[in-house]
Amino acid sequence: MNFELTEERQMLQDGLRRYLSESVTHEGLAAATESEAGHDVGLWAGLAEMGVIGALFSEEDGGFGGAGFDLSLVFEETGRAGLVEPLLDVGVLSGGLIAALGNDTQRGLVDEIIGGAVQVAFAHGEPNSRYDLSRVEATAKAQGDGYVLNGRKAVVVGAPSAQMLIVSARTSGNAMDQDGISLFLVPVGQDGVEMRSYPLNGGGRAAEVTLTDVTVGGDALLGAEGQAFAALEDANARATCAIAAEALGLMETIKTLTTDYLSQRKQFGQPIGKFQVLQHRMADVLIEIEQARSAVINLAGNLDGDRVERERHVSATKNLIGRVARQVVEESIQMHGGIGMTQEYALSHFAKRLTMVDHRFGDTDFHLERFIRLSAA
Amino acid sequence: MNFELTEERQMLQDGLRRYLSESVTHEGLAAATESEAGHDVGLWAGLAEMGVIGALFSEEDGGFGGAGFDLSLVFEETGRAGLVEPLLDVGVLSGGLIAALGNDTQRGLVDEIIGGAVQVAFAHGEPNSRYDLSRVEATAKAQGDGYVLNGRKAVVVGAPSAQMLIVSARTSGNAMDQDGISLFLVPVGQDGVEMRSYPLNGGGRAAEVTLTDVTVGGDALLGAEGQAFAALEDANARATCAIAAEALGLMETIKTLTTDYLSQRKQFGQPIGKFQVLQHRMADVLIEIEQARSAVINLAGNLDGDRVERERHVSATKNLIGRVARQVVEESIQMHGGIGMTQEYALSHFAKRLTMVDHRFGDTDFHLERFIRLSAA
Amino acid sequence: MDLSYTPEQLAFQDEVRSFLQDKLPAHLSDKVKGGKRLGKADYEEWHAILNERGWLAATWAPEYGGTGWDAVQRHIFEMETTAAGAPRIVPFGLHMLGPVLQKFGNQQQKDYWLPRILNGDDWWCQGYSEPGAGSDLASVKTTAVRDGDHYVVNGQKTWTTLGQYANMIFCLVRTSKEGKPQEGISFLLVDMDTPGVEVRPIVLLDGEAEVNEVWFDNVRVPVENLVGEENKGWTYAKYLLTHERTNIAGVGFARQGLANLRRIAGLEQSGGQPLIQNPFFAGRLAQVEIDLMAMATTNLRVIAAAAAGNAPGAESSMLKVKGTIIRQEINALTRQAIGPYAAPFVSEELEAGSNADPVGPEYAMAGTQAYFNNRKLSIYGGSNEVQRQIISKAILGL
Amino acid sequence: MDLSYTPEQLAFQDEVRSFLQDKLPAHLSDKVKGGKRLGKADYEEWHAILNERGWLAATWAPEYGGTGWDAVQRHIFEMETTAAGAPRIVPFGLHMLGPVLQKFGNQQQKDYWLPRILNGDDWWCQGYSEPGAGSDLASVKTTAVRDGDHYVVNGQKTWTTLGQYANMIFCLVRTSKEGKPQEGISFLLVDMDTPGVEVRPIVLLDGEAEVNEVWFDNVRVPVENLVGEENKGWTYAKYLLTHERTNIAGVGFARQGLANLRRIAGLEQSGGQPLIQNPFFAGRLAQVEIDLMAMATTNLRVIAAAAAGNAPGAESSMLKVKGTIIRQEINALTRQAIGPYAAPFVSEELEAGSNADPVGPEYAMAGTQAYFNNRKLSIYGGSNEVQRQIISKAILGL
Repeated sequence: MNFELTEERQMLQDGLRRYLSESVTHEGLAAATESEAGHDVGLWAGLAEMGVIGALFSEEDGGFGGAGFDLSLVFEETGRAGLVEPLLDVGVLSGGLIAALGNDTQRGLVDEIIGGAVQVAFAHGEPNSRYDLSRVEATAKAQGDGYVLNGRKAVVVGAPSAQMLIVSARTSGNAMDQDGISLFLVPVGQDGVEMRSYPLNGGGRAAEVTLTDVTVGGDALLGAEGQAFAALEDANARATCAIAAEALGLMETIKTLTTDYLSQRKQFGQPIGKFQVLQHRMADVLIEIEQARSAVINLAGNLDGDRVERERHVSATKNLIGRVARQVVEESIQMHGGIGMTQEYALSHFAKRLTMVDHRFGDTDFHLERFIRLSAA
Repeated sequence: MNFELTEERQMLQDGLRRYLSESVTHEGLAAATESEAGHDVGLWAGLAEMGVIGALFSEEDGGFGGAGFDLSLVFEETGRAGLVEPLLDVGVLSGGLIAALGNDTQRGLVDEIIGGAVQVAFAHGEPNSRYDLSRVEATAKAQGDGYVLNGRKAVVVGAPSAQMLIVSARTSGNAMDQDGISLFLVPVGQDGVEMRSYPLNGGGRAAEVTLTDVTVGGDALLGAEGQAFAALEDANARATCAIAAEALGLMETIKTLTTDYLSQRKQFGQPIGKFQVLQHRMADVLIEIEQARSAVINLAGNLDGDRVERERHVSATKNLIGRVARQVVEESIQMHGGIGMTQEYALSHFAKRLTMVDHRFGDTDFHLERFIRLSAA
Repeated sequence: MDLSYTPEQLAFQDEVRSFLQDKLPAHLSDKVKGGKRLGKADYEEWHAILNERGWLAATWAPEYGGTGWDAVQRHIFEMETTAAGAPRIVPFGLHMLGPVLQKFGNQQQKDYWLPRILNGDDWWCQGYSEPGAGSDLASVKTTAVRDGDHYVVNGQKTWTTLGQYANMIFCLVRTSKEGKPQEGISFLLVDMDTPGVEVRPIVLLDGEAEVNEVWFDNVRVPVENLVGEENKGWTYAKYLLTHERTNIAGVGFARQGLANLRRIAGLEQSGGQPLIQNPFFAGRLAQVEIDLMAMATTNLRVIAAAAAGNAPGAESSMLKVKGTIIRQEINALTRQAIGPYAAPFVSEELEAGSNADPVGPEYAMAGTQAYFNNRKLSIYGGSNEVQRQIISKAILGL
Repeated sequence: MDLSYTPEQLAFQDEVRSFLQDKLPAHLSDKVKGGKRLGKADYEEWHAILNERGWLAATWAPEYGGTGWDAVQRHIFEMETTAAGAPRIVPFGLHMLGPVLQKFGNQQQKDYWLPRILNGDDWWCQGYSEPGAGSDLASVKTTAVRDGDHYVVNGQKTWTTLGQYANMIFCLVRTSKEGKPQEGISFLLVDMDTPGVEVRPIVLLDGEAEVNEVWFDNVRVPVENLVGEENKGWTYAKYLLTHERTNIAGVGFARQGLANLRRIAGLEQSGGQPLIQNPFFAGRLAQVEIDLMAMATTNLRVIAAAAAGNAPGAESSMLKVKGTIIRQEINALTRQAIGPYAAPFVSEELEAGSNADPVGPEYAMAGTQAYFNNRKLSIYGGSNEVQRQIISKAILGL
């Protein structure tokens, strides 16, 4: 039993924290969100150079990490900084899927991702799929050696800055079936791919992607036809670990902003942190942030366990993170008062980003229900 | 729109409050609970004499009240006093059922109940029925002109002091069917009726009742054979109104005990009510008690409405009362500290009695689910 | 005890309903129901319609052009207008300044300003809060120094709602530094076209610039714009705040929000069934509906007491806290119901008159931003912490 | 980062498990699992079994007969004994007085008292709290006045757990009224057979008389029973409190309670299906299980830090608060699960050795009374309010 970071991870953490605290600014985040691509080219290059993208991949995949505790370390730091780059989408989701399913040629993309040269976005969710991982209505019909793709993909985070998409589409079965889902590598410039880019609450950009008779070759297929679900679930587990860790980092920064504010801001002649009511509510917030930290550790430590145990932890952690996130957001804004609601003050960015964590990979209730189902199994 | 009591009700409230504050003592409640009958003969006679039992019945049934606001008035006062007499069981449940279903002969019992001469307990719940009103497994088989009853009845409140029982038993259908439930008047001394009497958390007594080949005549049947469910549901709605009002009264007394304690008790050199944390938590408790009062008013005012609207209010009110009760109990004990846990101090009686409200006529979750079902209908 | 309206009240309710059916423009109620932002012209249009009918000033005495309604009538009017999707009445002139002028203004001030409020000649805003003061309103730092026939005003106000539309602002200013903080405050009316007044928008986390900072740099205000006596402004300020708390429970808003939430949860699909059929979601929705049923009755009890002439005390603080909790819970559930489409943030979609094709379902953007925007409910108008303090003081007296 | 035990720790776990399998008497674990009340003989029997194995004093140094275990070993021992249904170790002599004597007692005191604790020659109880003091421990009013070779003690202690079994009590007494309240306190050992000591039971709302008042009327205590220096008792008292907080999170109890709850919810039927399949109930149960999963890891993090030599600060307060909330929620859900049979209150059913036929299901009585009894968890050992104060002080420093 050991909760200390290895020396290498400690160095990565220190370096990353220093780099982000020097490079990420409130204005820069807003500018990236305003830009059509929704990301900051310099920051991305910096992350690649530091090996941060590589830390998300195992050595056999060309990286130098890839374990649950690597993910949690990196994303806690990006969360602390409020980073809006699509690191989770490109690194954990798309990169992870290519590493898991790709043939030798396709796996070449992993090196390009690690090096920062290429961004691949993961176009999976659809307007009606909500959080149901197997709900895929986009279709891929075999045609000659290749396929013709049709469908709509919703809120594809990172798509506006990506050169390539992984598109999930159904080669067989019905909308909710786990069997019959296939993945395809599709360049964004491909004929029939249309994108509508927009900014996101909490920063960064996504796009609605429409696929109209998009023709791809057989070499675009990632993994075996119709058999993508297990890899999807695995990528989803890793992404949940990453976003939970990011949420933890966001909470840590909100905690610092709030305790600083409570100590400095005076009202009725004394620091408002002298008011016992705020002290106790802050104590409850701190307790819950420790719970969130433990939940992240639990998931990170069980990412490589057997499926049911891993997925129970996915749902337990995401449920707990969702509850704590709401409490942290609402209490921190309330304790700040009016200033906490202004866009100019840093809290608003962190609070919005943290709120949005519940809107990806299943919300609090979705995972509570899932946890019950998995526990009964 | 009018939230004032009529002059008559105001007089009843004043008189009852005065009578109970003079007659009910912590020691008397404990003694009644310890006694085999579980009630105080003198108090019961006093209530009858004041017309309190009669206030639970309409004029056409020989009473002088019987509306929802009469029930809520009486039971708020018995709750305030922490009374443990089986007034709800004898007056609202049994008396109400006899008044609703009885033939002329049987309805003579109502006068005796109002006069305080007779107590009838309602033996309906069973070891497996939990809160399901139609779950009746006890059986009544026709034999000659009469019936033979068999079965077990659970937690029959007021049975130890009753001379007569109303027993629900199935004359047809399966365990959960609404059709096929019949009610019978059975003297407690009847052959085959066995009773095990015991005290209750929060005071008073109940009994487990076992019926073994109990033979009753056809004149024991209350209402039409197999058709009791509608009357059961109606009686249950009125009983829920009564117990909700009782809960409100219990809350009011706990509020007084707690605010007094906060004002008087000193710690760290000042009244503990000076601690802002306790002030705010007490404010939340007060808000919720006002919510509870409104919920009781809502139910009392809708007791004579159409069935779905009435039952929606039954479930809404019982759900809200259950939640508030838990908060009031737990916060009041916590704010009192150790003293709040001692049996000697009055709070313990009120807190236990209030806790037990959630264990009759359906708990918080039972009614939340039922409210959803009724709202969707 | 009687939960139903009297025949007279029912008749009044009918009257309001048919008025709304006839006179409320669909383009306004569409915006309100769709959660779009309303512009100055929208508010002015609705004010004018109400004024024509004599229903604009519900809290004013008839002698000043008010309705003379009792608390129950005002409640009925609020419920009906909210349910119909009418724009809210901008409160600064009508609910705040008007009552203060009627009680404390001199005859000239009443004769001049009150008709202008009704006719929409002036758009008033509120100069109460200052940076760093929060709920501590008595810590006014903006100064007004007498100089001949004028006061010279210097300082800064903040959280000035809709100040960007206003030509007039009523302000708390410090005219004396002696005694307790409450004692040197005066109540001053300032023309915002006077040189030295500057309005700067504050963008909130939902992207909206509804509130403002207002700066005063040697602004010269004629002494006839002083309301009541110099240094007695705190009394008028507190009187105003009691009027701010009209409809403090927000029952109508909550009901409208709940209906919208129910609609959204019927449209969203989760696990192959409508979200509203998911037991957890249905449970949360039912819970808040049950709370609202009780709170609506608490509200009626307070209104009935007010109609009978009893001044509400801690009850209005209770309504504020519980009303806020309920509305914010409805906002949170709405955000939750929206699902992944809560993420897109296309501010233009919310602009009145925008024809932008929504990114997700039409309700997504407004529902999500309402969650963020309504965090303010528990902060402004006396934060919920301040309300709890009032409640505990009333019962504990400590 | 590694969530699993080392091979050595796993081996130790096995050792504890087989010891429990061999040596824990079934009649004791049956009582514990059934929620029956344990008597003096039960505790003494279990203490003796542990003492024979050398495992009684987990927090003592080996030189005094302790185990010398590190924090992880102590945790493993606690988890295993709780899971097996072993009686708890009565903490007053072993976890409270023992460490104080070892650190602050003189040689004679160590030589005399420590072996007697291990051998069960004395049953100690705690004289800390006084009526009206609550969490304000420094407001000690019980006096000890020096008279020759004795102190004469007068006053009253309260909440003395299991004082009815005790022959010895360690007390905080006031030996000086000068300076701050903390400065005049001494730490005294009192033989309860001395004339003037009286023990009176306090019945709690679950009907149990586990705690007592202890009265002192001119009780003469030999001066050699003073621990450490006169007027320095506050230092020793605080040291003792840090040891009281062993196993503060109560993870083992919570797990046991959750397993029991799951069992009950599988047996109870609602609407024709097991209660555990009811979505609301299943949701509440899952929620607390998820909280417990996280809290268990928080606990391990604190233990790992302690094993590495770091003194826990506000973390143990966090564990106290969250651990309490979780256990009380499990208690509340258990009471809820029991349904109508929560009402009967037949105190005899809970007595060890009672063969009373239970009124309802065998779990009903114990489950309901545990809800009432465990309200104490958030009150004693430093109330949760005191813990929150410690936490906020640590981070805000105000």
